[in-house]
Amino acid sequence: MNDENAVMSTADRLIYMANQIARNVAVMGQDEAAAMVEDHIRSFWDPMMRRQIVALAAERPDALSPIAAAAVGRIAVHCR
Amino acid sequence: MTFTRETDHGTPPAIATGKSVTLTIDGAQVTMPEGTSIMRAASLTGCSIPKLCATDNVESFGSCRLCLVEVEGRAGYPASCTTPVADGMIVRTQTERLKQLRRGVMELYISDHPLDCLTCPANGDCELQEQAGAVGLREVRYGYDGATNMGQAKDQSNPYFDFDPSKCIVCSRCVRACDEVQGTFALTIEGRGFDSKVSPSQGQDFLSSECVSCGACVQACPTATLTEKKVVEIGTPDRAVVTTCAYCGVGCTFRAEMRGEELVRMVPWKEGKANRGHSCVKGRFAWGYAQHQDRILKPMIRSSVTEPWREVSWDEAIAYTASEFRRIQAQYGARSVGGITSSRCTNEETFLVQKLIRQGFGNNNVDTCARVCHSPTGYGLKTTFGTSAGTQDFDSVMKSDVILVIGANPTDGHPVFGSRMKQRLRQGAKLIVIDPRRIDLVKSPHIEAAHHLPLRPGTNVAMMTALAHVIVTEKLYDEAFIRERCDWDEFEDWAAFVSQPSRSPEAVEPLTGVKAQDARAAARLYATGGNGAIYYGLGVTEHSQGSSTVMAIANLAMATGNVGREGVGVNPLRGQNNVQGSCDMGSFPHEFSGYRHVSDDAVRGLFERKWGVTLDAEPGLRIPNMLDAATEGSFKGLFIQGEDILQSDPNTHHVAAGLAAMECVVVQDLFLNETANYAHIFLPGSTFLEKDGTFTNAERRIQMVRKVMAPLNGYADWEIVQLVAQAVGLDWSYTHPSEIMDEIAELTPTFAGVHYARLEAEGSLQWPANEAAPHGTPTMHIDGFVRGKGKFVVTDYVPTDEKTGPRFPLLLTTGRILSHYNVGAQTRRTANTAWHPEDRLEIHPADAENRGIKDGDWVALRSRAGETALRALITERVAPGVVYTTFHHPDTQANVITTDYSDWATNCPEYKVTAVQVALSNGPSHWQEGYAEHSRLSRRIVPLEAAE
Amino acid sequence: MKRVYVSRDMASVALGADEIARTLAQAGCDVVRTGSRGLFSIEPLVEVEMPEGRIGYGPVGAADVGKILDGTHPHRLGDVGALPFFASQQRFTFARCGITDPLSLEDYAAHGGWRGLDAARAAAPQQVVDIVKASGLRGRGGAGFPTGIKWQTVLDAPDGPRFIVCNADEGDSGTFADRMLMEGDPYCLIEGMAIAAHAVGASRGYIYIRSEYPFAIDTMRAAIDRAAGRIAPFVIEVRAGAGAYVCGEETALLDSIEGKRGQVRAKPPLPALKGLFGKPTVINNVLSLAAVPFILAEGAQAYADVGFGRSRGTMPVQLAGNVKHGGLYEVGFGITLGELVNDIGGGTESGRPVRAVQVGGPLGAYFPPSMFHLPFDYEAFAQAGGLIGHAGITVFDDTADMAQMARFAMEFCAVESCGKCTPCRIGSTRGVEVMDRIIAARDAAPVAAEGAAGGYLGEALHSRAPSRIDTGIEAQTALLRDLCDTMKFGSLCALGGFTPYPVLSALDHFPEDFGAPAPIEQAAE
Amino acid sequence: MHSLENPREDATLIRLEAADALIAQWTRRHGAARDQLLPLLHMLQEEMGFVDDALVAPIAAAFNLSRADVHGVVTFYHDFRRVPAGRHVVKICRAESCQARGGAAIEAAAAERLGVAMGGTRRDGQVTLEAVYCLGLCAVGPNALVDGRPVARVDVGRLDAIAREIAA
Repeated sequence: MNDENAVMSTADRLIYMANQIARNVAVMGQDEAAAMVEDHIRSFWDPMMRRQIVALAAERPDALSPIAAAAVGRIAVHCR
Repeated sequence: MTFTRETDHGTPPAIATGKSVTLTIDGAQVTMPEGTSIMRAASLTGCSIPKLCATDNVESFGSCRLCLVEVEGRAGYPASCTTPVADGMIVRTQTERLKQLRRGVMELYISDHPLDCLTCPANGDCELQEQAGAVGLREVRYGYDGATNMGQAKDQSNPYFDFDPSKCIVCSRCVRACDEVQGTFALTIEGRGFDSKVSPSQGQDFLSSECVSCGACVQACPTATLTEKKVVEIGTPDRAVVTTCAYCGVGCTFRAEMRGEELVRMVPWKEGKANRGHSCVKGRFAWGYAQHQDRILKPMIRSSVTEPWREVSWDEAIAYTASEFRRIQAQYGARSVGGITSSRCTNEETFLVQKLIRQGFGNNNVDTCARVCHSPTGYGLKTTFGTSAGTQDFDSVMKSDVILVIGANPTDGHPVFGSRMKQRLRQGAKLIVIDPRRIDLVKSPHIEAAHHLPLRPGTNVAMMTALAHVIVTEKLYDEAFIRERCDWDEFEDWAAFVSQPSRSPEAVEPLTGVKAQDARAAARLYATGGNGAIYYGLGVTEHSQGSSTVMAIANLAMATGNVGREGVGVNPLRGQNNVQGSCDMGSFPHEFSGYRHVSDDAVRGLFERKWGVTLDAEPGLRIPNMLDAATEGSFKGLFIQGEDILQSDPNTHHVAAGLAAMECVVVQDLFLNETANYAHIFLPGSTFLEKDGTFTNAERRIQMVRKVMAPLNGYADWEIVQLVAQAVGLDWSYTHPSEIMDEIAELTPTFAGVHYARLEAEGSLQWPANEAAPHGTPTMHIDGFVRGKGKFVVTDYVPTDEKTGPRFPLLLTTGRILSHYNVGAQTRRTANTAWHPEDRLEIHPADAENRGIKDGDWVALRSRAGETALRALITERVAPGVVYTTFHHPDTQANVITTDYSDWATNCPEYKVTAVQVALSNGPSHWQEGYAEHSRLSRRIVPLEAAE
Repeated sequence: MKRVYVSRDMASVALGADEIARTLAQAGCDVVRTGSRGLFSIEPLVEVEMPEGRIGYGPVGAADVGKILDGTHPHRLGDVGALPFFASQQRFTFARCGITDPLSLEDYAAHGGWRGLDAARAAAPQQVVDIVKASGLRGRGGAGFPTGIKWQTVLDAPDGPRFIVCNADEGDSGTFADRMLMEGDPYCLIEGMAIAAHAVGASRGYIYIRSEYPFAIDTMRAAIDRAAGRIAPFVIEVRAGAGAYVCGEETALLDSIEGKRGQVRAKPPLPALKGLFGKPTVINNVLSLAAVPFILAEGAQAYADVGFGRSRGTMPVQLAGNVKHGGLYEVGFGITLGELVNDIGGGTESGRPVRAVQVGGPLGAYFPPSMFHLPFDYEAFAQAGGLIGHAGITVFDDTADMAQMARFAMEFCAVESCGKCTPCRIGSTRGVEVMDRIIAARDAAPVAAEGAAGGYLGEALHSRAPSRIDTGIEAQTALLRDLCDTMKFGSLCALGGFTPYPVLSALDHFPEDFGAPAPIEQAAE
Repeated sequence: MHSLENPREDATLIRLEAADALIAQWTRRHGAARDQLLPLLHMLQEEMGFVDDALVAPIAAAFNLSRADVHGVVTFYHDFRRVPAGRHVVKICRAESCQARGGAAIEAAAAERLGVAMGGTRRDGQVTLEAVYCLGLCAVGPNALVDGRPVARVDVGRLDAIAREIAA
């Protein structure tokens, strides 16, 4: 979010959400945290959001933090 | 149902000692708990002793002297209200001598009382009148020319009740109710002797006194001195129906006292286990919105939000709703529609809405307003304890020794429980308040927090971890409890984490702004002060780390062994009347009723068999994601029951954009709320007075809501949902909400024992209520945590991205005020506006001075998200650098300011932290004026006749 | 330099003692200010120290100083202690009062002070309580409850803080013993409280003194400062009242100390179990506590040897009102009312016949001389429809209008009612009104009482309508008796409960003042 | 729910500030437990002459009591004045022992000599005449308290002297 545009785009929001979850569980260490983020996204995100984040991870490889990226990577495997 | 007053035993029950004594009252042998008054003992055995100053919700006082009795072997005539029973005592309550004395006293009373019984509003409902008859008073020999307290002016300042001092008998019941029950101490007796007078504050009128208008005094008054204006206007009631309040999560039960079809007054029900006969200004008085002229009673539709509304028949509205949703699903796919359940509606109604979405629309796109309040509670407590709910009942607080309140303001937000807590504090329990604001509990008459930790908004996790640091490093934890009840390895991991020097109070002091020594003292007190209970509210959950804070709280309770018995626990103070229930009923997009994940095949199978459809195994969209999807173009239809997301959800621009992008928004509500400005179909809702059902309060207590009058709009809300369901082709055929509850019980193990017959018999039930707990569960996790071992979760402090800077140097936090509820849709339509006619911005004198702001000035409040304007209130309640406001008035639109940052785990919005700037302004902002115009246009209605 | 003694007692000062003391000091005397000896007909009194002892002169004025100092003043009394008024007393409690410098610790010790406390502290608390029990000491505030039993209750209360509270809210007209003791021998009270504190394990005490006693407040505060070390770790604090007679009632007094409206609490709980700040509390009158040092120093028996029936020890009787030799007279129980009024007091000051005496303050009964045979004893007075109270005797001569005195009793109750209970709150005001009707009817030409109109429904409904009221003497007297019955048995505390004593005793003994025929015969003698 | 928001005169404001300082000083020395309320009220009356209604709010705040609570206490005790007294205060005892010695006549004479009814303050503010119920000088009445100084055996001559003193 920047000062001029108060509303995040959906893509930005999904990336923000994934990274935010990752930041909050990062203290568990990379592997456990990635598993935790994966589990969280599976449990609480609707399928379309999951597909979008997988697509976003591919489009904008630097947007996701390493933990988030790892988690999304694992989701991608199951996402057809 | 005929009208009878609740039995008044005169004095409260004795404090249980386990011992009992046997005595003789009027020849009958009775056994009573030790410490019971003779008056109460007599009343319990069916023998009524005259009384005026005694009533059983305040301590005995012994002033009226009507209740004198004879006790064999004792000189004189002891007052039965102040004399406890004793073994072998022989009491006579009705002798000629006693009659003579009582008549003598009554003659004195009546010698200073008007003789206008026939025209008095309390005629027939007056204890003085009743007792005068009971003692056989036939004449008053003192004359009419003596000194008198009659002829004093009436005080009609309070919008709900009148004070007529001429009728006062100075029994002090009002004063004592204000002190003992409500804990406000707004009343006193002024002067002494014959000149003694009841005085609000310093002989002022009620409205300008310290009175908070809870009405306890009115309820306590035995005469017409304090009388509801409605009683004056309508007359005394002729029947009563017990029902449950539709305001906050305390869940007060009331006797709705009716005269014919008119509601005369709401009298808190003494048997009510949540409120124990008390209430607040909202529940007791602010129900006028139910008959307010703004209420919409006819269904309306329109094809575009720029058009005026067109009133239509119910048939047309329902058919149109069904056809629109079917059309959208056909055009955009099954997942293009969803619904929002209401935390103000009944369990049964909520259950039906989510059933409509899951069964009828075939997806899981259902969410509820708990998303924006206590979703982190659900997540955090489920993760740590295994149940998404508070651990205690409200009575538990009376056994607490240390009460820790964090991010809650019970005296404003949960006033009846706040009064309960104050009672316990006055008994000597210690209080710790963790809150950026100096809330009333920090210091108010007879209450003073042992520690107030005025932390900077957004630093809850750091604060709670610092407390844990002290408890762990000073070895104040309860090792035996942890070893027995929790996973020790997880505890060790957690202990190692919180013990890091960087987590200490000293290390986080620059961050939290809380002095390390205060934090240490508070931690020691909580850990070592006896039964420690934590109560928290939205100040915990509405943060980007809301879930972490909930888990940090749970960690603290487990570490100190403060879970699993009375007097302790982790207690979320739920905002709305049925927010607990709406969550229980499966309102979240990822779970069915009873908090079971939609991906669980066994659970889903159960529902599929019952409902005869295949259900979606994937979680649905949360509210903000629905709005996102709408802006993206994939989400097109939303059914909203009893919520006003435009006003209550964060970042109004975002909500408005999402709603505007949809093709069909259905709003089912009492009023044309703000969200309805973006709606295409309006289905008029019914009030809690007009339907049967149940609400579940913050203590998991399921209570009956009973219909006291026919729905003005024609249908109860559950019937409307059923009509829509039938129109979309579902075979629903409920004839009464009890059948819906039967279905809930069948499908939900924690509700297995909940049926209307059981609720009628028990009065209420706290879930889990099933075979294992046939009478419900007041205290949870007694023999072990629901999830097995209690789970310590490492909660790292991740600061919010919402940061102050040169452009936005202040932190805005938001909250509630006593006289208003939520977005004010109900309370703004009552006389409660007398106390809080507008939202104000609280600002510290230093910050105000820097900006040249004086008390009452219009100020512009700007954040990255938007700008609004309101008037300033200069106060030291807020710390420098922090500003505060409420969001009860749509004109203010505080949520124009709030951002769409949210809790990492649940997306609960970060209402409590917004970086803002405040500057003098001339009046409402451009946006506010534009919105007002939009609202006006959007609320145009073409009546049914004209439309045809 | 000549040593002279002049009382600093408030009564002495009111009579001009300060001026005399100033003049004596200007004349080069070493002026020692003492308490009052207790006989006000000889005050202002100056005692001059002579080789043969203290020689008193009184009453004297500042102009008399020269003649006093040269020994030629006609009001030379010689050894004051030898005057019959003093010689016939048994001064256990007031032994030092009037003799010593009230604030001199040396004086106090030299005159037997602290022996009681030392004896108490050498004994176990239970032993001290037992000694007080054995002495037969009963509460001197009026109720006469055995002091030792009260202490035992507090001693036996569960562990925790406890308090000693001294009731020095001496509001009864005709009484001034508390004031005199506090002004004249404050250490005696302090010692008594310290003994009580040792007996029940209290560490803090309060003396609640009415604000009408500024001298007593100042003297006690000064004395407490000086004696702090002697009684440590026990601590005493003075609290001043604020103009409320009802605070002499022990529970109202506790509420007043706690900073509340001085309203009477319902009992139970007893203050001994739940008193000040809800803690076990010994609450005793000044005279009860001040009697204790003697009992501990001289032994229970020495105290119990004196007295009458169940009333043991001495009582500092106060002779007041229209009496020739007014003052304080400490004597064993059992002396008759007549001896006190006529023999000790010397009859009225006006020289007219005694018409009535009120014993025990504004709540005490009026007795006619026909009852002067009554022995001063709790039980005897109770039986005669009166009370000893705080042992004040107010003498009235034959000009007294007893109906007006009955009216005043109601008026006083109305002025001082705390307003909590109905019989007192409304009854006292109605009592004044009824008395006004009786007096008006009495003073009017005697007419037959108006009958009630009766018969009309309206009047039945409005029984308070003036025409319905029977304002005749008989009806109003009957109403007065009914009202007194309601107040006596219905009131929460003694203020409303005992106000009927002066009213009914006046009515019973002096019916002629109430418009009724005089009693047929003056009984006795 | 509302606080008193009457615009205050400057003089009142100055008095309030003085009172705030006195209250703060008192609570620093004696604490703010409720049992210090009567001593504080005595001190304020001593220092300021009366307990202004406007002082109730700061007192209540200092003791953590409601204003109602403090108001109830102030109005219960007859000692506490809510309005200023005259420059001199004469109290005449009305109790029985003084009545037995001719007190009623003295009460009437005092009212006449001082030019003010019992319980009132003279129009010129020079003197307040009040009843008192017993000063404990019961053998030497009728008694009076003149600006705190006890005077016994009050007769018409003494009343004249008192009247002269007050006029001075």
